[in-house]
Amino acid sequence: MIDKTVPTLDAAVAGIADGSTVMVGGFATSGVPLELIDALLAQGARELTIVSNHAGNGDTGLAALIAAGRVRRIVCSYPRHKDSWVFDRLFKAGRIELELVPQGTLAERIRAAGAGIGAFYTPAASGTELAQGKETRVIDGRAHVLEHPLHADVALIRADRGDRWGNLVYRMAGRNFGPIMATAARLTVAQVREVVPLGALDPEAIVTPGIFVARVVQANRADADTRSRTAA
Amino acid sequence: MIDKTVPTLDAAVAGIADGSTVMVGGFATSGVPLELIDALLAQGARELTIVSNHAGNGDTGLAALIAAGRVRRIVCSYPRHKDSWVFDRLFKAGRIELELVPQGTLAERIRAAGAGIGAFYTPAASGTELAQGKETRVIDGRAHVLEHPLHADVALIRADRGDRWGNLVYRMAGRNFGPIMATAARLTVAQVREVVPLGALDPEAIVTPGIFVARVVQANRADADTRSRTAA
Amino acid sequence: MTYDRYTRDQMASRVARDIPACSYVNLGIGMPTLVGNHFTADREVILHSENGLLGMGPPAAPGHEDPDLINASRTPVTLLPGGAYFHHADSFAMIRGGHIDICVLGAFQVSVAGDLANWHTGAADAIPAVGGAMDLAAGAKRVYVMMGHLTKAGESKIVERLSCPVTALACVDRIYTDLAVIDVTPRGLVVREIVDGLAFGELARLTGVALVDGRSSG
Amino acid sequence: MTYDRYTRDQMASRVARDIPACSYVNLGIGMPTLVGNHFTADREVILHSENGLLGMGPPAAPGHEDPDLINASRTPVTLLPGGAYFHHADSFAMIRGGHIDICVLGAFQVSVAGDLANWHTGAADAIPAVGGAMDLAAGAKRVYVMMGHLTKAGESKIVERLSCPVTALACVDRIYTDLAVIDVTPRGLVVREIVDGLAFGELARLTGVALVDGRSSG
Repeated sequence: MIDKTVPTLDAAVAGIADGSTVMVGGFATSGVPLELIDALLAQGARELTIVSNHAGNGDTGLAALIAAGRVRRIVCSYPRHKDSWVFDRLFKAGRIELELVPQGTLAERIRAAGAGIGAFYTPAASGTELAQGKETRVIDGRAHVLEHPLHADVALIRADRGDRWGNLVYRMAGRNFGPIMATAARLTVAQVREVVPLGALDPEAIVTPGIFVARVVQANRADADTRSRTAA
Repeated sequence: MIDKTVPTLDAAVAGIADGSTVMVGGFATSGVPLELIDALLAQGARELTIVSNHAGNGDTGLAALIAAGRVRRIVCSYPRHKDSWVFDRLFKAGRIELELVPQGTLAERIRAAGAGIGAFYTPAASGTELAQGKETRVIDGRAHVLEHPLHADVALIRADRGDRWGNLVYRMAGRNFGPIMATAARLTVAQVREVVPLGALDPEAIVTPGIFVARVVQANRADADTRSRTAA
Repeated sequence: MTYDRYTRDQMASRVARDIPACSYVNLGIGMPTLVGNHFTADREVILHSENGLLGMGPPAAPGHEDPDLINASRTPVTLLPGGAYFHHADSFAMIRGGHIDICVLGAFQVSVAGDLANWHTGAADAIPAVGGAMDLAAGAKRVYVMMGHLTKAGESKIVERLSCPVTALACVDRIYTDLAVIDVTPRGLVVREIVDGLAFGELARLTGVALVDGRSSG
Repeated sequence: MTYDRYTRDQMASRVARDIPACSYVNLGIGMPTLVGNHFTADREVILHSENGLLGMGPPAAPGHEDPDLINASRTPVTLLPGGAYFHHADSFAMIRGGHIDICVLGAFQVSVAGDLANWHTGAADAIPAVGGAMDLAAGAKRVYVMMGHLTKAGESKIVERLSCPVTALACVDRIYTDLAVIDVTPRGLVVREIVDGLAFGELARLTGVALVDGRSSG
């Protein structure tokens, strides 16, 4: 029997190796797998490359992981924010590398990795600093930039509900990068508000089919202070 | 007020010009916009290029349109079937052109058109007849073929329910090419089993957001013999 | 000669007036979000937010904020009946695929050719952040810019050539400033409207690039 | 020397036995669909159909067919609890992206290098149709072929070089025929199993290409 649920957050992040590329879902306050990031911090993996839209805010979550010196490099679209002081400090000190990617190109590169696309041409960033050194091509009279897929070893995402096959549905704008990151990583770990019985999710409304998910762990916001708990 | 519903099938296909490229959704018996195809036949547009997975089956729908000599060229993955006699006859007589595209490449080229991707590299068809004359590139040690987007003037698709903003949900495997064709055409026309009030579709489960849809017409299978009827 | 600059709300109202009913519109971070306050419900302008919303409604009422329902500026918002959620690749497919009718963006500079600079001041110690700016500028059918006409130092933000890093080339269709409304056209920058009390010649002097007076042509 | 060829059902059962529990599997049009009859429910092999189904169940019971619920072979089917529907681009993203563990395909020919021909006989008057064959052959993690060992004319379908048009190069991992089970490996074609009563030498003679006897190594 397929059962992708794992009982604890520790089990959910077990085996993530030093040097891994880890995608982290979420956009600002929405859809952030905060409990999984905390578990990764406790797990101890180092020299990570993080792929995420932001570079951490405040002092928790991704910012805490960065502050602990675990992140060597970050690939994101929007690192700067009024509360991105942790990243700002390390970046200015030359202690973290940044690959800045336009948000739509970031999303499409992640999708391309999951979809087995070798590379693609996009008009975004054409003629800008962010296209420097990249191959370009004029298609239908318009300049395009060649972009390559972004693969990951691990994706940490947050969904609303999940089942033992790994099927997921999200909540509102919390969906954001979760569905595409799930397709692009060798090991996708989803924290969900609720594990539901197989068949409880409407097959017309499943956003991430279980084929993309390796581990599902129940983690409620209310339980953010206890990293280990049993899945339903 | 936005109201994309139109009262009749005739109104749904009004203005489709001779020489148009028309995408037609459906896979075998599922999700075929049969009533819209019948309406297009009655509407009279000629010299069409059809983009569809099949080239018509039996004597109805796409096969009838082809039999009436309206189709100059077809782009599809699977024209041959035991009941594809209409296409077979015209193809062997040299009266219809065929561009054969692997099914996944067909889907991705349609998606690329909708997503503004200038071109993409896929490993599918590499080293085969269907890649002849196409640019190739080795990426990460693997041969890839460069493929270009497939745009259309019109998409005719079938969904299950729709609202006046053009939001759509589908039914089972009837979804197939509908959601991607909707994004790739300048004029997307959806026939639905039922028009529902705005807000009746779950925003978490809408498959095609209304931005991709220009016209929605109610057409029940039971009404296939009457081409004109009033939307609810 | 005395004149009052347009306030930010006047600018937002002016932009809103130019957006046809039933348009699909993305409002960029900062000043452009104010435009959303000036649509009347009967016009049904449908707002897109690149973090995965179509049919975005007004900001959430105090006490009804939901951390999972925010716009791209991180403001808690609402969703209208008829709205939909989708993931980031689908959201930017809408943008890149040319499905957004109008995008309203803030800017540091716009050139006479319609080149846009709005993602990075270019300052050596600034941490760069781009977000969706390049995708929006390259992808929307029409790009409108909202910005102050002059920098705090009094320099024109409408320039012959950008000195700030480029966001996208030849993408801006119309510029709304606190002094004027200006179209970017093949025959140059055409002034459509100037604040009361400011003469065309003075606007041209402040701007420092060639302007065409297009006010008579509507 | 007498031997009985494997029946189609025996072949299907043999393939099913090699598919680990919890695998994601696509069964191609024709003979491979028979494999689906040989999974037991407790193993939870999850079937993918490229027309947009994951978690496909058995064929629909007579009288319960639904034209909107068919597999890629156009057979009315069912969906298991836990199954999901998706569109064609997402479906082929699963295939092309390497998410399908095993794909079982029919074939006209397989070469010693694992090149596959299964979409077109190459006959001049044949109407070509490719469907998802090229995407599946190029995308699945492992490609298994099920076919008769010999053509009706008695020629081997396992060949040094394909004479039929290529579907994908170097893609086949294992071949199941009515005479044998053969792995495609860097050291050549390795025979894992032969029908009772057929000697290795006779199989090699019928096949006409170099074969390695790998039966002792399991």
